[in-house]
Amino acid sequence: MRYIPNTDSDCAAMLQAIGVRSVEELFADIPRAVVLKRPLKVPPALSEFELARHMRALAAKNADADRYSVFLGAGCYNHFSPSIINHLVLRGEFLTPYTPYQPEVSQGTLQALYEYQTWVCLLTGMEVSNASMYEGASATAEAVLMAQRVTGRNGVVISRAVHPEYRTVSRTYARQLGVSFREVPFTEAGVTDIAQVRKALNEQVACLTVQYPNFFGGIEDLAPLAEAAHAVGALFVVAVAEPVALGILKSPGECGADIVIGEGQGLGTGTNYGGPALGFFATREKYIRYMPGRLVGQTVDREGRTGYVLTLATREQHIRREKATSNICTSESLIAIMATMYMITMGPQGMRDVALMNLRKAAYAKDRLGKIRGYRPRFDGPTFNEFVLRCKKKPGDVLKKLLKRQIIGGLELQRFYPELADCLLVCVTEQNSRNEIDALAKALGGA
Amino acid sequence: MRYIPNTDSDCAAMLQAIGVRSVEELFADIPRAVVLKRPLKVPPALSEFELARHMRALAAKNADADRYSVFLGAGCYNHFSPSIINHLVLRGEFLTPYTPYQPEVSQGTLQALYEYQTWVCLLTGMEVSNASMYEGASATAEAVLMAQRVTGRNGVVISRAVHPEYRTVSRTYARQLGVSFREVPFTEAGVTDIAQVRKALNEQVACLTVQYPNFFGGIEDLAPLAEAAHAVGALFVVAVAEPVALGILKSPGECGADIVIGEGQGLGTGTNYGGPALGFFATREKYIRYMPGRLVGQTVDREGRTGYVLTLATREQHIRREKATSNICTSESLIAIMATMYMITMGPQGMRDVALMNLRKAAYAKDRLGKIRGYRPRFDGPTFNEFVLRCKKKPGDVLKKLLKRQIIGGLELQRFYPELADCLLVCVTEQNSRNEIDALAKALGGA
Amino acid sequence: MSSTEKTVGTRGLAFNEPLAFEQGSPGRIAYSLPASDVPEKRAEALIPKRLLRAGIRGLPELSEVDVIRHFTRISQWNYCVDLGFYPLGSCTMKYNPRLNEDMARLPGFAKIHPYQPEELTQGALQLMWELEQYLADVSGMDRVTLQPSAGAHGELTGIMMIRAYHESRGKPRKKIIIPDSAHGTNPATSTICGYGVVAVKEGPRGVVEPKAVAEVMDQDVAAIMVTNPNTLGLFEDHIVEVAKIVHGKGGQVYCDGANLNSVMGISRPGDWGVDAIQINLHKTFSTPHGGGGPGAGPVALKKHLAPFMPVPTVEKKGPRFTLDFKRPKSIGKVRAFAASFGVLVRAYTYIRTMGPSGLRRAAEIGVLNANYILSQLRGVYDLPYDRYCKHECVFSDALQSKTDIHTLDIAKRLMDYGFHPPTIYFPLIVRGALMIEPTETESKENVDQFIAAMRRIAQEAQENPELLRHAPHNPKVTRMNETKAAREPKLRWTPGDRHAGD
Amino acid sequence: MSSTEKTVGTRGLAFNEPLAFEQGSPGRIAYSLPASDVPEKRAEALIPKRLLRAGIRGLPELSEVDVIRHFTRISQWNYCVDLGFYPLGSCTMKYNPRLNEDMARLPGFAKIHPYQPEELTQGALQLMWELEQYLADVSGMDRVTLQPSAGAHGELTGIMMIRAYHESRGKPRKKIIIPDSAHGTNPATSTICGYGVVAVKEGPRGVVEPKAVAEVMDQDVAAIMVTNPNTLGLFEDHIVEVAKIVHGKGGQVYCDGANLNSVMGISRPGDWGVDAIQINLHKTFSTPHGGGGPGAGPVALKKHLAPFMPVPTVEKKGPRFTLDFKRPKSIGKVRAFAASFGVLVRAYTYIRTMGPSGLRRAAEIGVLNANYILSQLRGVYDLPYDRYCKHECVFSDALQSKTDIHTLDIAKRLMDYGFHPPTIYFPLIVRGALMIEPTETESKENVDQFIAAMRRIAQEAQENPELLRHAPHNPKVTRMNETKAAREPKLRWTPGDRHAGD
Ligand SMILES: Cc1ncc(COP(=O)(O)O)c(C=O)c1O
Ligand SMILES: Cc1ncc(COP(=O)(O)O)c(C=O)c1O
Repeated sequence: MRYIPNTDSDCAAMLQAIGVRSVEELFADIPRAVVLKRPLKVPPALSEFELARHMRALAAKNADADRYSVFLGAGCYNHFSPSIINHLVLRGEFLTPYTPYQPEVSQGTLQALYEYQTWVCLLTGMEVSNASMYEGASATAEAVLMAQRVTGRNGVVISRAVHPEYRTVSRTYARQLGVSFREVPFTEAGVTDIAQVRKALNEQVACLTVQYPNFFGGIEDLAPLAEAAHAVGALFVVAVAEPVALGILKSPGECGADIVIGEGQGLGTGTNYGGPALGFFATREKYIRYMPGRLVGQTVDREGRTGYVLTLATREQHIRREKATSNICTSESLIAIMATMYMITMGPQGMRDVALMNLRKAAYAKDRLGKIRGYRPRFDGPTFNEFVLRCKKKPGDVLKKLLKRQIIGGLELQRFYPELADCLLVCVTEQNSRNEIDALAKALGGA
Repeated sequence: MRYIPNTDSDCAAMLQAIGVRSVEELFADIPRAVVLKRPLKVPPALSEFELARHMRALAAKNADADRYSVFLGAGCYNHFSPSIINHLVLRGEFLTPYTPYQPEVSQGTLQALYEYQTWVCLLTGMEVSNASMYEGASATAEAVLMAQRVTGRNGVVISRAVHPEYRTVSRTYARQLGVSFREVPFTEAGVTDIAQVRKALNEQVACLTVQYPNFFGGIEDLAPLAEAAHAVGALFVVAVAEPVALGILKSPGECGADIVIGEGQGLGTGTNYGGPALGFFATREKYIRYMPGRLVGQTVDREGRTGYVLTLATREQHIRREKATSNICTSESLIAIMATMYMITMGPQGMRDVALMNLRKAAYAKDRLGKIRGYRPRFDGPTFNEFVLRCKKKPGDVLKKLLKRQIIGGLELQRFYPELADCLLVCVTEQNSRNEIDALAKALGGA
Repeated sequence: MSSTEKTVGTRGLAFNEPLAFEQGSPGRIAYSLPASDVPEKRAEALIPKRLLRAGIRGLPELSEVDVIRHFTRISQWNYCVDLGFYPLGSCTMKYNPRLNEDMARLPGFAKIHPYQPEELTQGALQLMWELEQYLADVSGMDRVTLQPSAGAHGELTGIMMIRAYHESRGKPRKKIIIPDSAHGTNPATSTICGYGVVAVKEGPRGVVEPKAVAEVMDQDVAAIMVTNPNTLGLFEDHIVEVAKIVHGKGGQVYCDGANLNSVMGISRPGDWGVDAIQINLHKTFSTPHGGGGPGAGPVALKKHLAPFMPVPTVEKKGPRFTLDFKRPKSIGKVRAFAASFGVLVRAYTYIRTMGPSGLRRAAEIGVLNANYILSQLRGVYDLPYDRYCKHECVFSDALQSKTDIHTLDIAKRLMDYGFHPPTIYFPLIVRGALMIEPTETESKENVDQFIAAMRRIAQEAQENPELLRHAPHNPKVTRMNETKAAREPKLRWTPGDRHAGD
Repeated sequence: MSSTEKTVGTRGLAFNEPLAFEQGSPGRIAYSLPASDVPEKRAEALIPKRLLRAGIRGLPELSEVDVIRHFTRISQWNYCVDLGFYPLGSCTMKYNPRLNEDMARLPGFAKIHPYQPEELTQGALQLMWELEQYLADVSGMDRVTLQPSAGAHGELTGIMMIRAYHESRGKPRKKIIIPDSAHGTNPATSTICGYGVVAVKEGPRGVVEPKAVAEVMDQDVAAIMVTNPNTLGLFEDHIVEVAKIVHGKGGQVYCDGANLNSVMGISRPGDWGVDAIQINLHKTFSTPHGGGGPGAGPVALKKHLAPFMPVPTVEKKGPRFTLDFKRPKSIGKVRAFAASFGVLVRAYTYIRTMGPSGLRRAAEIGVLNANYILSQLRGVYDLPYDRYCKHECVFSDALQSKTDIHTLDIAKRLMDYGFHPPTIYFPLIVRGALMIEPTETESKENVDQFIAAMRRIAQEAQENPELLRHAPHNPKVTRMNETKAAREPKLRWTPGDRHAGD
């Protein structure tokens, strides 16, 4: 077995040194009754190239974006990842260390995560960021729990234009802590209904949560929402599932957000059937001690050289145990580092360019598709790289027909919004060429 | 341009420091008449992902071994390369240094090449190896030139069972130095005709060159050939185009070879349409100073620590100029390092196993195909992983029919041997499953 | 450091590298994008101006080679499994096979979207379904949810399901029993799930005694969270009895499966009476830790908990695989989409590489290596629980603290010798703990080198304690001022910061 | 080294690592192969026993993680472009784009066989055909053979073709004129091609004077081999006249194109009167050097030399690409198969990434960087030819040798500062040469850091020469005993060697 170096004679020498005759003796403390008497029911070992062949065959059963035109977003975005990211992240020095508990021999990871925290702040307009969370939905849930800790209140007002899975996960996390949720509807512009928000807000509310851009691609006007939340002493929580949008959209921090969380898989990592992903979590300095997750801080060594350490661990489970701000331990360092590579590769100009390109392509598509008989945009507000398309025909049937042309045309909204059962959510990124969009339009015209 | 960091303002600052107003001034020494007045005729720049798409489309026009069953060898072997090799060789520390002229900061490359020289000796049974040559054919040519230097003679006797391209390249290299070639035929066993060899040898002959296993996959009996060469004072040169065979075959060194050269692309690098490849070159200690190419030697630093340097450079062009043993400079270090990774990954057991597997699969195929009506092995001697198959039908037509089943069935020998115009050279490696062989057999039966 | 001369650790050329934010030049670029193939409308034409920003101020402007160098240089400041022995206890720093990385990058796995129709993701679903079967058999359980993103996330999911189970039977109950050798995630998880924590002490043999559990077990206790093998590296040999006691009062047994690697193929939590267990794929199943994730923490369950699994589950209907969202008793979801799929691909690849006997052998050799270290350092370092261990052995600095040398000094000195330190000061019940987990992917020679270094350090502690107090000497930086870091938190670069390199 | 503290170079943890051959344990494995699916005949049943060996004695037996660690550790002992500035003159150590590596690894390029039928390699042939067009235009020539595997191999091929050309016109002639600033490969190539070498000296401006050429040019001279821009970094501004003189006597002009990078898009060898030139793709076109290859050295030709190109050439017939072997005047072949194809894929990718203006800008900025260094070190180091340079500038140690500090000391000291040394002691015509080629992929900041280091070293040469004589101090090893290496050559490990680490 190529992953297990010790040979029989190595083992024999070790057994002798230990003073036992067999490895079994080392397991003598396991009660006989619970010793497994048969081999595991796992297929026999495959050699490297048999296995690679098997995996290629398995992978070929999935329709990948190299072979299909994909217009799916909805919280998982198919952005281009520059080649260097994959090369750099495959360096064993990034791939194979543990969480940087020993700073002297972990400065690479630590500096990269410090850089990560920095750009998250710059992007979101916030003051502090942790070193990553699992992904966007659970980060949203953690934001709710943090708001509860900060305010001591149990109510949550959340927009129905927040990703349905983010809402589900928030409920799943929060219900055992007595948090109650109130959902507010969206308008015909495809954004959160601020009048309804105002009605829902009161002095029992810990936070108001919206998504930016929202699940329909709509661009919420954050400032008045922030004002409304702050008016009742609630925190304003903004979820960003598509951070590429922040290349051109005003930062949530500038609009009054108290906590910004989101999802960073689109920044260099790819879709990967939804994971691994990257939860980010940023807030204002005054709330640092309420934050979940790891924090990297800058300091100096005994000789005065700048360096980085994990810090403020007194918030965390391994120090505070049941009083910790969260139970999170392993998070998504490597994905955070990949996203850092992405952000540094793109720079301010690249982030602006890619955001603009998404905006323009989606606008082109919205315009093009909306002119086809039997299709029109469902909402009339501004959108980023996604929009809702109402179909005369059954959306499910439309999608099936598109599949025949190797086009995955979007998401049936019926799955999450019965009232939008006649709608598709269509996403267009910089990876969708105009030809693809035109092919989609043509296919829809014929479908 | 992402590969060129200096911005216009960087350039302006530098121009000012230099004291010129424009970059053009730095080119003022180029006579006006020969300054190019138009842009280069090269297509406009493509962004990374447009280019990747273009390249994928271009690559898709080639039939690769993931999609086709390939039974081609003939000097370029489709062996499996363990995943770790690609990962390790992509480390910038191996990929992006120059030839290790500065040993203090090149110990990684130097130690790896010292290890390379070591396994080449162990594999071939020789005493010294250089640090690599371009590829097998030119290494064969360099062996001829070296034999000429050692013996002061101008005749070369070479077997017709040596790879036709190795023979062509040897002639191309050697003709301007007055070397004359005599080719000796092969027998019905598919090996060099030793009686003819003996006739061809005389005191004007610098070397006898054979291939092992030979171009037909046949396994030459080296010892008597060595004896014959030595009897007239000629060097015995053995070319090894398929070093995997040396996992089970007696080493040429043990059989009396004076120079062993060959091709190492099969050891971890892959086929790559024939290149980059890896020429290896090994000989006896007494001939070191006649050897072409770089040599790495072990030594110590000023503090007594073991380390490695390029050594015996007085043979080389950069010191000896027109009196050098060769003009070679850049060779194939990285491919040599990949092959070293391969050899160390395989170890003695792996090399034996993979060699046996090639032997057995090819034997199975030879047996299976030889029983099909209209096909039989052309020669009756033992073979390694290749064999010559005589076809009743026109080999070209047979191959064309196989292509329809995604099978590339072998090489038409007519291309190199008019007398074998009814033959195919078929290669079977560990990458060809029995199913593939059976499918080939079935297709031949029907073809 | 002349004394480390013939060991693995030494010094060599390293590169200073400031923060990326402190580098670059306006207008420099490292990215490329195609020219626009659609009308180049101004952003203001599509989005109200008040919602737009000028740009992301502060992001650096570098070229591609600058980015490559930045990350290549800083990467070299890291210790990692690919460079050497990493005996971090409880973290199972085994070798992370490169093949797994290749497989996870196949376009058919990497470039697929979670909302693609099921008929276009049959390969992904099949992989998940098969992985569930494998993990169920390894753990001896009935079902497995693949959704959680790490060990602690699995704990959370498991305890939520237990809570839902109790709720379905009337009330959620109030408390969870946790032995005090437990990892911090266990009590933290309990709190998030709305439970109080009842601590039980391990007995003198380092394991939980049935009596102690019986004393605190009552109808208010929802579950016990027991780590087995535990964080002392010991097998909880009363686990079957403990489970009976807990079950007897209607409680559930949750096992923290972080250490499953040492019993895999030998004994199964399901057979011990465990109702739910998370499996850290980034430990037992070789997926890389990546400096702190991604991981995955599937939870294996007994049948009675299955109705509460998060949605979707993967089901097989004839030859077809589907996602099942219609599970009325489900707790809901603990993350968006199905799972940390890329991590699952790696773990699947690992299992198919190892096969049944390989998995078992991994457990055996890991345990053998740990016991070998235990036997060779016994007497050199204090061994609070001197029994055969499982995946790890736990020493303390009791012998060295006599000369005022502490676990931290020993840990830092190991770096000079070219080793990563063990887990230190955990578990909390051992004062000055040194928790050493070698894993099965280390050869006897590596383990011997580590043992030799540990012995020399023990000697140095006596002969030259200053050397240890000032360790490490070989890495690029030495001990960090952690107090300053916590007192004056500097958690990000801000435009205007001085160059950190100065 | 306190004096290098605020520079790029410093020290950090490094790992000792013996030879692979000194490691391992019998029976340990790092490979895997499938179980045999064909009859497992014994080798003796298929091959006479006397032709068989027992095994390859001496190969080490390691596990996969051992192999990973071995190569990861030793790799860290290397300096490389990915880590820093590598101003090795004439070697053009520009950034090697990672995208090129990805493209070369596409299965449709990497997993194809050279003898596949043409209809199954149309993509490969198209790539080669297009690359030939690009290189022909960059060089201003008519045809290009892609076959040679490196620069020197290209020289060989070029001179062989020139010889064949002369032979076709009667006789091969006898001599080749070579300026004495030429690279060693030029005279060595001439010898292998059966030519004697006639040296010409550069004039006082560092370039070949027409007069000098006219003096030696006669009917016995087959060609001149001229490097332009030359190894002093200077443009041979009499090249047109020189070419006329040579052509006047029936000779050919061969250009060593190793430095083509600095005139690409600006001026073309074909327009200078050059008949043949090799193009080092691993220099000008960014393919990685890999510690000494693989490279590729296509040779671009004027029409009259085309009949002599090695076979096969790539031709386009309508929409189809074919290999042409039927070239009766061909010199034959200089390697098996068509070319170092994988290198061609990388160069092609680079050209398509750069486009016409990118290629030109690469030349311009490389030249700008070189002249900037020249201007900033003028006076600090001796500058034998003080003119605007092209890709590189050449200094000497004349100023420093007064305090007995030599080029070698300066070179080694640069390592401490985190830089690779320049090419040293070449070209031979400059005593103690320091040949500095920055390339276009270095930013002004990097170049400034290098200049600062060079200035400090000049200062150290005066103030603390011992520091330089004992340099380098930061790398894992210091100066090597090269005499011992040459006097007692130890060129391989043999079973029985002591461990090198001892
Ligand atoms: C015993 C134990 N439980 C739980 C965890 C938490 O696992 P994770 O970091 O994957 O969340 C760990 C990780 O260190 C552990 O060692
Ligand atoms: C001027 C010059 N000519 C020729 C060569 C030889 O090129 P290669 O190493 O590719 O064979 C070099 C390489 O250093 C060179 O600098």
